[in-house]
Amino acid sequence: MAGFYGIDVASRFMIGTAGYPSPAILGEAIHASGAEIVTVSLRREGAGGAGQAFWDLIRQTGCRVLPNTAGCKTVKEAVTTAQMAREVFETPWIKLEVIGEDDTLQPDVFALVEAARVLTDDGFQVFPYTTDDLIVAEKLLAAGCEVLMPWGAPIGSGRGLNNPYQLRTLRAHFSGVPLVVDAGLGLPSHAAAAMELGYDAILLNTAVAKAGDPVGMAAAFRDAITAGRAAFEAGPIEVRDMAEPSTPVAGTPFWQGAE
Amino acid sequence: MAGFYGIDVASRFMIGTAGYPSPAILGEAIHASGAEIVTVSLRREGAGGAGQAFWDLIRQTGCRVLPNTAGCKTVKEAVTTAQMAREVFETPWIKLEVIGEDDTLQPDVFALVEAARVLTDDGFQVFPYTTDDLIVAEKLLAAGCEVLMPWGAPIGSGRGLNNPYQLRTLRAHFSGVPLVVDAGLGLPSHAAAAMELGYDAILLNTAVAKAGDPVGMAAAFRDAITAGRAAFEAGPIEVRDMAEPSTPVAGTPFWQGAE
Amino acid sequence: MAGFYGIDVASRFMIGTAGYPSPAILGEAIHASGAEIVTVSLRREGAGGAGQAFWDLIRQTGCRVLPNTAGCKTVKEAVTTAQMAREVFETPWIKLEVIGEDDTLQPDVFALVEAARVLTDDGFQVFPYTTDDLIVAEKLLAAGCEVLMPWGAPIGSGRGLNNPYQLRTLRAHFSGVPLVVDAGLGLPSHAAAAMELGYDAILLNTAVAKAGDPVGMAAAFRDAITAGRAAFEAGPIEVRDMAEPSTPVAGTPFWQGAE
Amino acid sequence: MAGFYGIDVASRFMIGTAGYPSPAILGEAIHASGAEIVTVSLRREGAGGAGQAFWDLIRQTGCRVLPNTAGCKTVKEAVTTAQMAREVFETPWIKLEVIGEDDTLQPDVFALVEAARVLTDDGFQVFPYTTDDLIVAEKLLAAGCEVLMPWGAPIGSGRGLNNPYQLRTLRAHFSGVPLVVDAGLGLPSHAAAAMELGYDAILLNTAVAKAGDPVGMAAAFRDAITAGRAAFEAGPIEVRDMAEPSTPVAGTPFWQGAE
Amino acid sequence: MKITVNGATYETGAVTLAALLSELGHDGAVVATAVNGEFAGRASRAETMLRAEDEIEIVAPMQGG
Amino acid sequence: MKITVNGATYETGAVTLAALLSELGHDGAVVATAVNGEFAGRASRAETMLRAEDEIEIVAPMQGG
Amino acid sequence: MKITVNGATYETGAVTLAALLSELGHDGAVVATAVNGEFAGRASRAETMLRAEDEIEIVAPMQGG
Amino acid sequence: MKITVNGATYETGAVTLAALLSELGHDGAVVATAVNGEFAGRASRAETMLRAEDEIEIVAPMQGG
Repeated sequence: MAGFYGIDVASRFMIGTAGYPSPAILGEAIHASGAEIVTVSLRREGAGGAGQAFWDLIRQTGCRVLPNTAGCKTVKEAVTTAQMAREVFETPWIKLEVIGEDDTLQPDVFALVEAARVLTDDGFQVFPYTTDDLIVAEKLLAAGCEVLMPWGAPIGSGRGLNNPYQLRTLRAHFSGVPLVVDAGLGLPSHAAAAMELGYDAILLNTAVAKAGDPVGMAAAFRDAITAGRAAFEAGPIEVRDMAEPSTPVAGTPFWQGAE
Repeated sequence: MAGFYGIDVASRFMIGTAGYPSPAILGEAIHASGAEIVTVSLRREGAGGAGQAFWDLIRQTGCRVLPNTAGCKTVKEAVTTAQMAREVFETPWIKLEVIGEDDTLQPDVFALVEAARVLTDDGFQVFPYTTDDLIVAEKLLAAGCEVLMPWGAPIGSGRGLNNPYQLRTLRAHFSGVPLVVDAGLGLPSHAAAAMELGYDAILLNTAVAKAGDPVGMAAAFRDAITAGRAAFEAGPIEVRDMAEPSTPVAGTPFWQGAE
Repeated sequence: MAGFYGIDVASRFMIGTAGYPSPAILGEAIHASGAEIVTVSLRREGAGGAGQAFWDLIRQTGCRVLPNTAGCKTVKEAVTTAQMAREVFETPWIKLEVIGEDDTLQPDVFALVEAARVLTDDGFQVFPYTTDDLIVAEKLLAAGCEVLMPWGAPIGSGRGLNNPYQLRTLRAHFSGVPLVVDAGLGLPSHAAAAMELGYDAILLNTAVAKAGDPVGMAAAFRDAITAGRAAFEAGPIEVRDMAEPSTPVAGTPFWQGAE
Repeated sequence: MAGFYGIDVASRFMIGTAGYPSPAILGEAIHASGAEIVTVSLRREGAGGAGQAFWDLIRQTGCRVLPNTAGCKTVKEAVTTAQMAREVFETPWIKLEVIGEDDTLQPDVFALVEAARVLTDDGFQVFPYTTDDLIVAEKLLAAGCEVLMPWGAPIGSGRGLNNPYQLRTLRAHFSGVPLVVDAGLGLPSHAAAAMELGYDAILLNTAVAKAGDPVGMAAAFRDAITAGRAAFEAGPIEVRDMAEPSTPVAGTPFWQGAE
Repeated sequence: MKITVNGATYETGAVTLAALLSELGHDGAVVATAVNGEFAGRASRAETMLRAEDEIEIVAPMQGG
Repeated sequence: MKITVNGATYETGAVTLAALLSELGHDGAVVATAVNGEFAGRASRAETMLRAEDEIEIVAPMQGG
Repeated sequence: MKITVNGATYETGAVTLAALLSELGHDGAVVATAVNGEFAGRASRAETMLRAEDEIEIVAPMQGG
Repeated sequence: MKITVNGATYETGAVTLAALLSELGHDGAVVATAVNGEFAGRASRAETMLRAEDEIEIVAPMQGG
């Protein structure tokens, strides 16, 4: 079981809800992922009331929602968006994104820490989307965050873990803190590798939503995340430079012939 | 479904039976792995008749056995060992290993191809443990092999895929041939990555048998192999150098503020 | 020619002066490196006046000195240390280090940006030792820095480039800004790779000072840095997935035999 | 000094002569490379006698020539081509290529070993272009080869070292044998990395000939190869997982402030 | 009077934020609101008087990553 | 006579391979045999006469990777 | 009076920073100084009066990376 | 008679390999030759009689990697 702000979840897969071919496929993909937490967003509502239908669909999944502040570029925007999200989604949870640059969608860690402080003081439970910077992580915890979500690679890039060393360092330093790799993964093997490092969960969207078969890919990530966690708990073998026979050598037929 | 010499199997995980803490744990690990094919060996039988108990255990698993010629260093040894295995295990299947060097347990591809020819002519169905050499692969097929088992890394090293480029090349050249990555894997993410390349199955032993919890690790590899295959079939996203927002940009609140 | 704050240098190698087996070897290593810029530090002076002899040695090299604020953990410490360094070394240049964490010696990017602003306003020319964070880089430039020195890996780790993707991204975003990879390199091939990315220079110390033969290693890095830069300017070939004959195929003897 | 069949050379860079923009640039590139050994080939001679001019150009470089059997796909072709090369170039040296597959231009190691035996018996001094297969390497030595030239990656791919682990293994096993990485390199950092592994020399062509500025790239590889060798001899530092201050900690100003 | 709703100019007769939502057909809809960049909670809408030039944001649940 | 069984010298009274297996307590056991490096199938054991110096391999199922 | 020099307690008779440097044998040496964490430039040393408890840093060039 | 030179059919009056080379203008050129896949050394060219259908290779130094 992983736990976030006192909420235990059996699934370590948090899935995004954006960019699917259809609402029906979104629903099936969420189901296939086994996720108990889905990310959602707020957008300007027009006359059509498109948001209402989407919200009904999400509620039917029975999943807990984690609203994001995607697209916000200042502390003020992020804070107000979070406040609106809390009212609409009736949850203190917020995935805090404050984007600093458009090509990489990299977090602005300065604005991020400040917004995290403001929101925590206002009673929010913040899930900060951050880099793999150790000092920034410490400041986010000092600001009251009880979860950290470092990136694997830029959002939507599908590159996997750009800096496994730094992610391993983060894990070693914050052994008690729930860590979630958020963004940049493209393949289940990327997610498994992150979990093998001891991460608590994976959050992703594009790799599933934009796959040829989103439902099949959602199941693939579900299994890979389960596998990576199980491996972490089972205690992997040490890497060796030389080979070691799996089949015992003793008693090999024609032994003398082999000498 | 994967198929080897006309036998269809639902599981793409072939598991070795050597080096487990106890027969009970071996049994549980095989069960947890979901494998339908297990590798076995022949060893000199003493007065105690240790082999008989082992054989009973394996038969109880209901798995199909794939005997190996582990430890053989010449064509002659490998051929005679294969003939003894066929009688004992009552199967034409043989995992052909002809080891050329002790530190890396690397196959001697010259002896391997010759032994494959001899055994195929004698009615065996050969699963050759080979390198990632394309030309050797062609010669093994010409010798009558209908499966290829290139190494990921030296046996028991747990290094993963030492040369993904070459494995990808093999997959591209032999699209119709069942390809199994055999040996060298240490983590489920390694197995998932091999399956994402389009390999048909994974054969491993040490990574499970020597794990802290072999049963847990067997389940981990089972799920990772399933995940990797599902991803291959689902069609992964392209890797991108730049980021791409998962949450739609249109309709972002405070849009003008974001300009 | 590379240029830093209006000073042109022919050598793209900045070398540290710490941890050599002897002052004589330090002198020879600096000479072998071809460096025109060396980093130095300030330490508490005892009765012996050890610092005076060191300073004479450095002056004899004729190199321009780049004093650092190594070991400083607050803005105040860094600023006062910089002011003392300016008086002692009679240069406005300062390699600004504000360390945030002892295991990785990772910069505290918050304190770094603030100290950079204070020092720039005080007339310093700041060389900030920073991470590969794009937004931090923008803030350092906004603070008045005209050079950026992102890390390759933690100081003294010898790991090379932990995140080439991010370093490439930095290079692409700040095409006009002198970029120096500072810290973490262990081998000349690491330095060459950084220069091939288009970086302007390399700053390192441990990989040379702690090598078996520091003088030989200094020459090795000198040549690798020259090589990497030359390759960047010469325009490397594209990486290809398939082979391409270097020797022309046309006119091959026995051509028909080859069909 | 590296030595091949009793010939000592100061330069560890062997350069190919194919595919340059012009004969003049070829000549300058050879000069810039500092190479003392260049590879050449045989092609069908037409009425124009194009080969004669090329041969004059090469002779003017004063370099020792290493003729290749590029394009040969059978033992017979390779042997006859080698015999013609010996007469034309008046050298017992032959770079033996027997290509087994057109997409990767991978050596056919079976034909390679046989051709090596035939040619050695006929008095040739064979430089076999081979894979990174340890057993094949042993057979080539047994066939009389006194040099081995494993590939880094497929010819012309510019990928660098596809399997550094296997190249390191080869180096460890054949400590007394001159080893040359031949083919597949694209950047000087690739060449430096191969030399840092302890390889004796580098043979390449495309990365220089097809660069934007072949002369500049030839110099770049020259320096990188020198650098990599010097690093191997100088004894690099160990890679560390944690940071280690280069600047001594003792005597840091404001020490208590840092506590 | 002229205000801005979700970034677009809009001529409204509504006096309060609550009235504006009705006028726009958002009665009973799951939406949140902000006035001039400040969050305006559901409870406060009836008392929130609109002024010319006000910038109103009206947002609803939408897909997100 | 002296033969070698599984690499160790062994003094046997058995005349056939089948008899040797009985003597060694392998009756009914799942084993395979080779004589001087050549496979000797189950069916042939009764007719397989032993000679001094013969090298016999008697193998059984065992764990393998 | 008792002051702290480079982190260690020190009993000095010097009244000014300049005098302290002489007392410690740093005349003419290439050193820089700070008093209670503030930089004290060379030119100011003669006028810089010491007070009990003052924390003095005296630093000189040293190897650095 | 008809022979093949470097893969192309060729009608020659030459009786020997040496004569063929002259006929083709390769006198004094740095070339090597093979007849029907077998190396034919320089010294042997004068005695090497050509036969119809012979496949001749005439090669010269060329760029190579």
